[in-house]
Amino acid sequence: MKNVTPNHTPYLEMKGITKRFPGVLALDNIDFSVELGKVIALVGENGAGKSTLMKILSGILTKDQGEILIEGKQVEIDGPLTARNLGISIIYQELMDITNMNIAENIFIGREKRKGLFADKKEMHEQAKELLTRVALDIDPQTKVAKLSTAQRQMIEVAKALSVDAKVIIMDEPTSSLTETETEVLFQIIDRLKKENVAIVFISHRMNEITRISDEVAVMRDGQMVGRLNKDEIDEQRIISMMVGREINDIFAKEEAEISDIALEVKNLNTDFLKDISFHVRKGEVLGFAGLVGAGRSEVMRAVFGIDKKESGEIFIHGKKVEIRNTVDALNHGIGFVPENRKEQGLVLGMSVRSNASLAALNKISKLNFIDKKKEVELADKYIKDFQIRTPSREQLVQNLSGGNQQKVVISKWMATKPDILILDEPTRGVDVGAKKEIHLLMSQLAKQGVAVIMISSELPEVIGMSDRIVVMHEGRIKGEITRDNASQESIMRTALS
Amino acid sequence: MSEKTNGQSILDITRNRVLKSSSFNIFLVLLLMCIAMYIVSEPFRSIDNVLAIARNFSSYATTGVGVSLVIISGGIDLSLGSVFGLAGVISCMGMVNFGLPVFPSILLGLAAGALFGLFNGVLVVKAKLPPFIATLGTLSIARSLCYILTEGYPVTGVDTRFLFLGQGYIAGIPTPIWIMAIVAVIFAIFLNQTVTGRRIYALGGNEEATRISGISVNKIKVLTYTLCSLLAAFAGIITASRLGIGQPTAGQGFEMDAIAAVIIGGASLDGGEGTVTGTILGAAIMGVLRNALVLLSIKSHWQSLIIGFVIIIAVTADQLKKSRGK
Amino acid sequence: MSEKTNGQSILDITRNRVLKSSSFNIFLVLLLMCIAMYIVSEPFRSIDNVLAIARNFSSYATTGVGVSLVIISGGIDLSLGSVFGLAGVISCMGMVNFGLPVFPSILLGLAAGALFGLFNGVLVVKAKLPPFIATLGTLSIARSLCYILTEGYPVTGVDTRFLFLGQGYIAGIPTPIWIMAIVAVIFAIFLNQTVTGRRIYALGGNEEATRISGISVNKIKVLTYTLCSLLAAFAGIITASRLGIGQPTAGQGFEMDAIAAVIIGGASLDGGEGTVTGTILGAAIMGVLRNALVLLSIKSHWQSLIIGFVIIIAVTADQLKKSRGK
Amino acid sequence: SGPGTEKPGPAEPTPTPATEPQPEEPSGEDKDITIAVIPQQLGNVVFLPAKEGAEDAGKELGINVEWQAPVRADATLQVEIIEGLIERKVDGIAISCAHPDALKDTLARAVEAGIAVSTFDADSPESGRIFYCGTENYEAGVLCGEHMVELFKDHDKDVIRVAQLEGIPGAFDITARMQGFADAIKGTNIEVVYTGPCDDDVDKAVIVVEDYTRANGDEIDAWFMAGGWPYVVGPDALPELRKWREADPENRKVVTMDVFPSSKAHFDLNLIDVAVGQSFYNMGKLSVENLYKHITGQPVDGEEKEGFPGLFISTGAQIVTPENYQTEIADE
Ligand SMILES: Nc1ncnc2c1ncn2[C@@H]1O[C@H](COP(=O)(O)OP(=O)(O)OP(=O)(O)O)[C@@H](O)[C@H]1O
Ligand SMILES: Nc1ncnc2c1ncn2[C@@H]1O[C@H](COP(=O)(O)OP(=O)(O)OP(=O)(O)O)[C@@H](O)[C@H]1O
Ligand SMILES: [Mg+2]
Ligand SMILES: [Mg+2]
Repeated sequence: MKNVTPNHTPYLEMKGITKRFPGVLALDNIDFSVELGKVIALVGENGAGKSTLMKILSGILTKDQGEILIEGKQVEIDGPLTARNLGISIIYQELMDITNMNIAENIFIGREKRKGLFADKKEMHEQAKELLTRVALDIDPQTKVAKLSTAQRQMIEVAKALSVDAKVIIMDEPTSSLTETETEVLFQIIDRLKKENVAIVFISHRMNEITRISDEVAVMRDGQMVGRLNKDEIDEQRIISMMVGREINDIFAKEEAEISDIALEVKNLNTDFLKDISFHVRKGEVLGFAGLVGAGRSEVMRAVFGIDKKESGEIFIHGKKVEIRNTVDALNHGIGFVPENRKEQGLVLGMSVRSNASLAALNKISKLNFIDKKKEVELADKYIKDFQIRTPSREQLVQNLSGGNQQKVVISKWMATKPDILILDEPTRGVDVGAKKEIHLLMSQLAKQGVAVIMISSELPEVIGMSDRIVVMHEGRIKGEITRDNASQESIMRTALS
Repeated sequence: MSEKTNGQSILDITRNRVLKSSSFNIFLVLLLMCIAMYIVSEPFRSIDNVLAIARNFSSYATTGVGVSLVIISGGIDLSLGSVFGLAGVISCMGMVNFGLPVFPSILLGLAAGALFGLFNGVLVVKAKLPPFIATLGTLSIARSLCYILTEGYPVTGVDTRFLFLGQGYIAGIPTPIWIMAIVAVIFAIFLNQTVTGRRIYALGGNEEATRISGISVNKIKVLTYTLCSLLAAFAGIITASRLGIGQPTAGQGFEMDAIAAVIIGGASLDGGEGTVTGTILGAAIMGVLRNALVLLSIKSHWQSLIIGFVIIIAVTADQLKKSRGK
Repeated sequence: MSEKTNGQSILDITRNRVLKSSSFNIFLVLLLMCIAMYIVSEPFRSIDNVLAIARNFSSYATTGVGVSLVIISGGIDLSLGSVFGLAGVISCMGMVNFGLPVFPSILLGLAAGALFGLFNGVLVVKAKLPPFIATLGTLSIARSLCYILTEGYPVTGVDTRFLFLGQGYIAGIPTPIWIMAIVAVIFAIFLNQTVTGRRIYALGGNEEATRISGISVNKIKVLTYTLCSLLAAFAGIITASRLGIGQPTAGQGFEMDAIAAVIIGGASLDGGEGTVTGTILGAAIMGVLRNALVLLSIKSHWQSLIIGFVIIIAVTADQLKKSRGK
Repeated sequence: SGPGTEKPGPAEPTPTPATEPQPEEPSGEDKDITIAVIPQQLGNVVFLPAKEGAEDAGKELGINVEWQAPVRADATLQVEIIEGLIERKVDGIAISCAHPDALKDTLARAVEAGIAVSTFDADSPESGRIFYCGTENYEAGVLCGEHMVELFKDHDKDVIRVAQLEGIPGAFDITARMQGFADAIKGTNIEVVYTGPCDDDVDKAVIVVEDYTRANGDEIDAWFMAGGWPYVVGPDALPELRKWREADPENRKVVTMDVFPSSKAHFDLNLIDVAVGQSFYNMGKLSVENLYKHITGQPVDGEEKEGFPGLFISTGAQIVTPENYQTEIADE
């Protein structure tokens, strides 16, 4: 394999790409290339520049320097339309769907099937249906996207990418909000695409996925390309050390903590989707929630945290029955909640890292309603340091941070409230291995300090690696509970589908 | 789910569509108002009165359809009241001052309107002004032009054939109502069935996503502002024809009524939502309400109070129904 | 990189802060206008004229500060013109009809304003009405109350001590200017230094994320509407005092001017953006402009045209600078 | 001098003309004199003849006449304009006041600053202005009421029901007219049964009049238009009102304020019984002429009235009826 590359022109080549944002050199003279019929994984820490590179390729951002060649010929990509006409299709890291429109319309937006001036709704409906089958979604294409769960929306994005006759498909962390099952579906799709001689750029922070499907791995660090591994060189530890410049072992940094009294107990919770949910979590315990897409795990936590209405059900905190009517009650009862969708639910994108980090804990750093700016700055700096948030300053607007760094800001926000019970919905979504380990470490430490931790994760190894106990959900119900000793991918799947 | 659809009878589908349609609640509100008026006021029942109501609200409705486009796309247009006035003035001046025949005069008024819309659009997409400010600016400018062109005097002495547009009847129904109906049908089809129409919704729903789909967001924006001003101009010309004069002050404050009709009709100022049907119903509610105030001889001091409450109650009812539906 | 900041001199930081401050561009626009007027118009230069301008725009500015709160939080308030009028009427009636002393009468007017704000807030958070509709409703209702309470007649014969608020001077500077300044300082501190102020920005930036941060979004909304109406009422009372009468028609169309000032000052109707300084500057621009039109003997018919263009150019300049900064 | 004021009109401002324009140019051509005329609102058609009158007078006298109209009918906007004029030290201001009390203090300041101030159409008696030129709105309303009584004096119906059209509710001038009307019909069998507001908008006026007439035409005997909005348009635009009137011209009467050129067409069809016009042209013309006289030190034409501060220049009321309209209304 190795000897093929040098003396033949790759299908698509990026040479000397440089991109600067105010205060950040996001890409520094990057060379990158893709081959038809192969999957190349692009890896790197949060903020390394992966998305930026791909956005340049897909015409969303313009490069400052460098050139792009297709089959050796230079091309000018000046917009998304040009990129698409050149056969480049992209699934963005952040959901780019239009929630007030239906699935079929989302899939074909910008490339509508037409009959003259008119939209050929029937044709689009038919084709959308086919595409949905390909991504294993059994939903009416007429459904509004707003009604779908995050994972379903992500799969719609996949379907959208497939609907283009693309030569190159870029997937920027497509699996971050998918559970194993859909990830499996996606991999099958990728295999098929490979056979159809499509080139695929695959970005992910999940090492097992990378080792599984990539033919090559390109590693970025701090805006530079630090190396490229061929199929036979791909090895988890090797990739990680190239990414972060050091070894990282034992990502699931689970430590033993003393598990004591029940901190939070939920009894017979019902909503219009959830049926009879009961569970508890103890101080010092990490309780995992596993389930397939749309199992309703997020909904449980939203109801507990007072975001969604409960039809019935009781909540006990430290043995006392409490009413949580809204998020203020939840916060006052010492609950913290890292939501699953950072852009929509986690962050005020137009505000600085500092303001976001302190938002939930303002009461703690204020006197007579006046914010103690010094304390606020200390708070922000502490988390920027602790979580190694890559930002030019604490005053940077979070909308300018890379996805993973944004996630770290959300977690900072909740750490700052010093919660007794911390709910984390997909806490490591889009977070690089280094930071992931930090977050896991943090969970362990919190548990040790007596915090009750609830973690929803769609990454089964993470659930298994981190939880003391795992609640398995399916279609709005709790299907069972698995102890740490019995936890395995098979046991979880079995429980879910029982 | 879509398989199920095939099994259902056409009747079921229609019923479902109507019930689920976002305009249904607001239709109920209108119906309720009409029933109440039917019971308490005898003059309300006459066909003449119904036609008069429809003719009166047709100018809000016609303009409202244009505003819907802008609002659905996530913008707003405050200039339309002035454009409404300006178009009326210019059309009349076409006949009176420039000696043009009726039809070219109407075209002249429409062109002036479209030009203003284009200007709004360009300010929004090129100068990147917030639509509120851009159209507030043109609101002032267009109104000033009305005064400058006419020196403040109403333009009188128009060709009597021009009056057909506002005062005429076709098959016993006033022309403005026909025009409103035609505009409504055309734009309902435009919004729902054409590619451009759907893109307007997409733009209002998520501008960023729409842009990166390779759609020229700017073109769509310019189009919506142009169409909005065009329809406002059309309504202004019809009103000028109805009154038989081109008034430089016509349409002052009109924008608020037209926007209100659109929002009562279920559109959201955040964009992405709204229908032509809703807008027409919203305008109709305002029309029936105004008529009711006159028919019931409500004291003028109390009229605004009632208008305020009815607006609030109508939209609250709509909201409650909607949120229950969710 | 955050370490670098520590190395910079205080001077650098301050300079940077001023230059980067979102209000700086709009300040430049104002400055330019003033310089131009200073050169061409002799009467513009008198202290009296400057004070008159400031007193005239102080009512827009004072109200504008309130509207900023609402707009930053992502809402809008159209009712403020009516609340402005109603508060003036009620304060005057307090003295004239109910025989209250001056201070309680002022409180009465303020209370009426606050109550309307509360009502707006409740309509928005409880009935879940779009702010545009809720406040359009209360716009009508408050205006109607003005007419009903006064039977349409201005309220005259107020206590002469009341006139101090609008006509008095403190240290040679008109009272309304002092009030504007105090309101501005208080609310600038409120928005920038307090927890609640920060939450208002957060709410406007992302309502969902703010709610999930354990913040009572509803309380903040109600608060912003209440404060907005309170300040509009205050401005209305000051204006009543300046004119010495409570006019039931006062403040008609006032909302658009106040909102325009806020948006010229750099706030965005999408929420999350805006400053008190910007609002004051925005109001000042409008004030200087209106004064300039009179001083330069601009023909009435042309005035709106010039206002429209200046608004557009001012904000365009601001936008261009901003986007170049990015 | 007028009783009841500390600052008698003619006495105070004399120093100004003495110090400024008078020494150089005793009378006649004086390009340096500027008189600003301020109506209540830019968009109100009734003020257009006043503008013409003022400008004609300006041309004849060879002085500058400046029309400064606020965009909305709002006392604060008028105040702002006057303040600017004070800074400019214009020589004269003629204003139709949005409200007498609201403008009192600002006008007084203008007087203090040596500006010759007069009012027209709507007065502010306590402002220290030199004279008021026009027909009181209240008086005009009384005239309308008296004509209404006259029109129905031979009718034997128990109650005569009148519908009334107003502008922006609470607007001072219109309210005064309606009050005058109400006072004039007090004690008769005439009764106002309805008042519809049109917000000074011609379109709304037409809609209100038409809707009400269609619905309740049989219930009413007369219309009183407190402002002439409906007669800005042609008769064709008011089919219901026309039908109503033509069905029984003997027993259905219309009295309206304001006379416009466009009113003629309505008289042609015998649709109006009495139109009371306030000669705005004369108001504009006489205001400017007399301000000029005052500024140049000549005596102002005008009468003193008991209890009326300053001088009163009557422009009279123009009473237009089907008998005299041919001569009273100039062709358009
Ligand atoms: N619009 C922007 N303005 C300023 N800085 C930006 C902007 N977009 C990206 N950056 C910066 O560029 C760098 C690269 O970001 P990029 O999103 O490409 O990272 P990434 O490798 O995709 O990270 P992740 O794994 O977290 O998604 C980061 O430091 C980020 O903060
Ligand atoms: N088959 C389905 N079709 C449509 N909607 C579904 C389906 N299954 C679940 N949902 C919706 O998904 C939501 C539950 O998703 P939730 O986010 O709570 O699940 P989750 O277990 O957290 O999974 P995810 O990984 O998608 O976040 C509910 O609102 C439900 O209406
Ligand atoms: Mg990325
Ligand atoms: Mg979830």
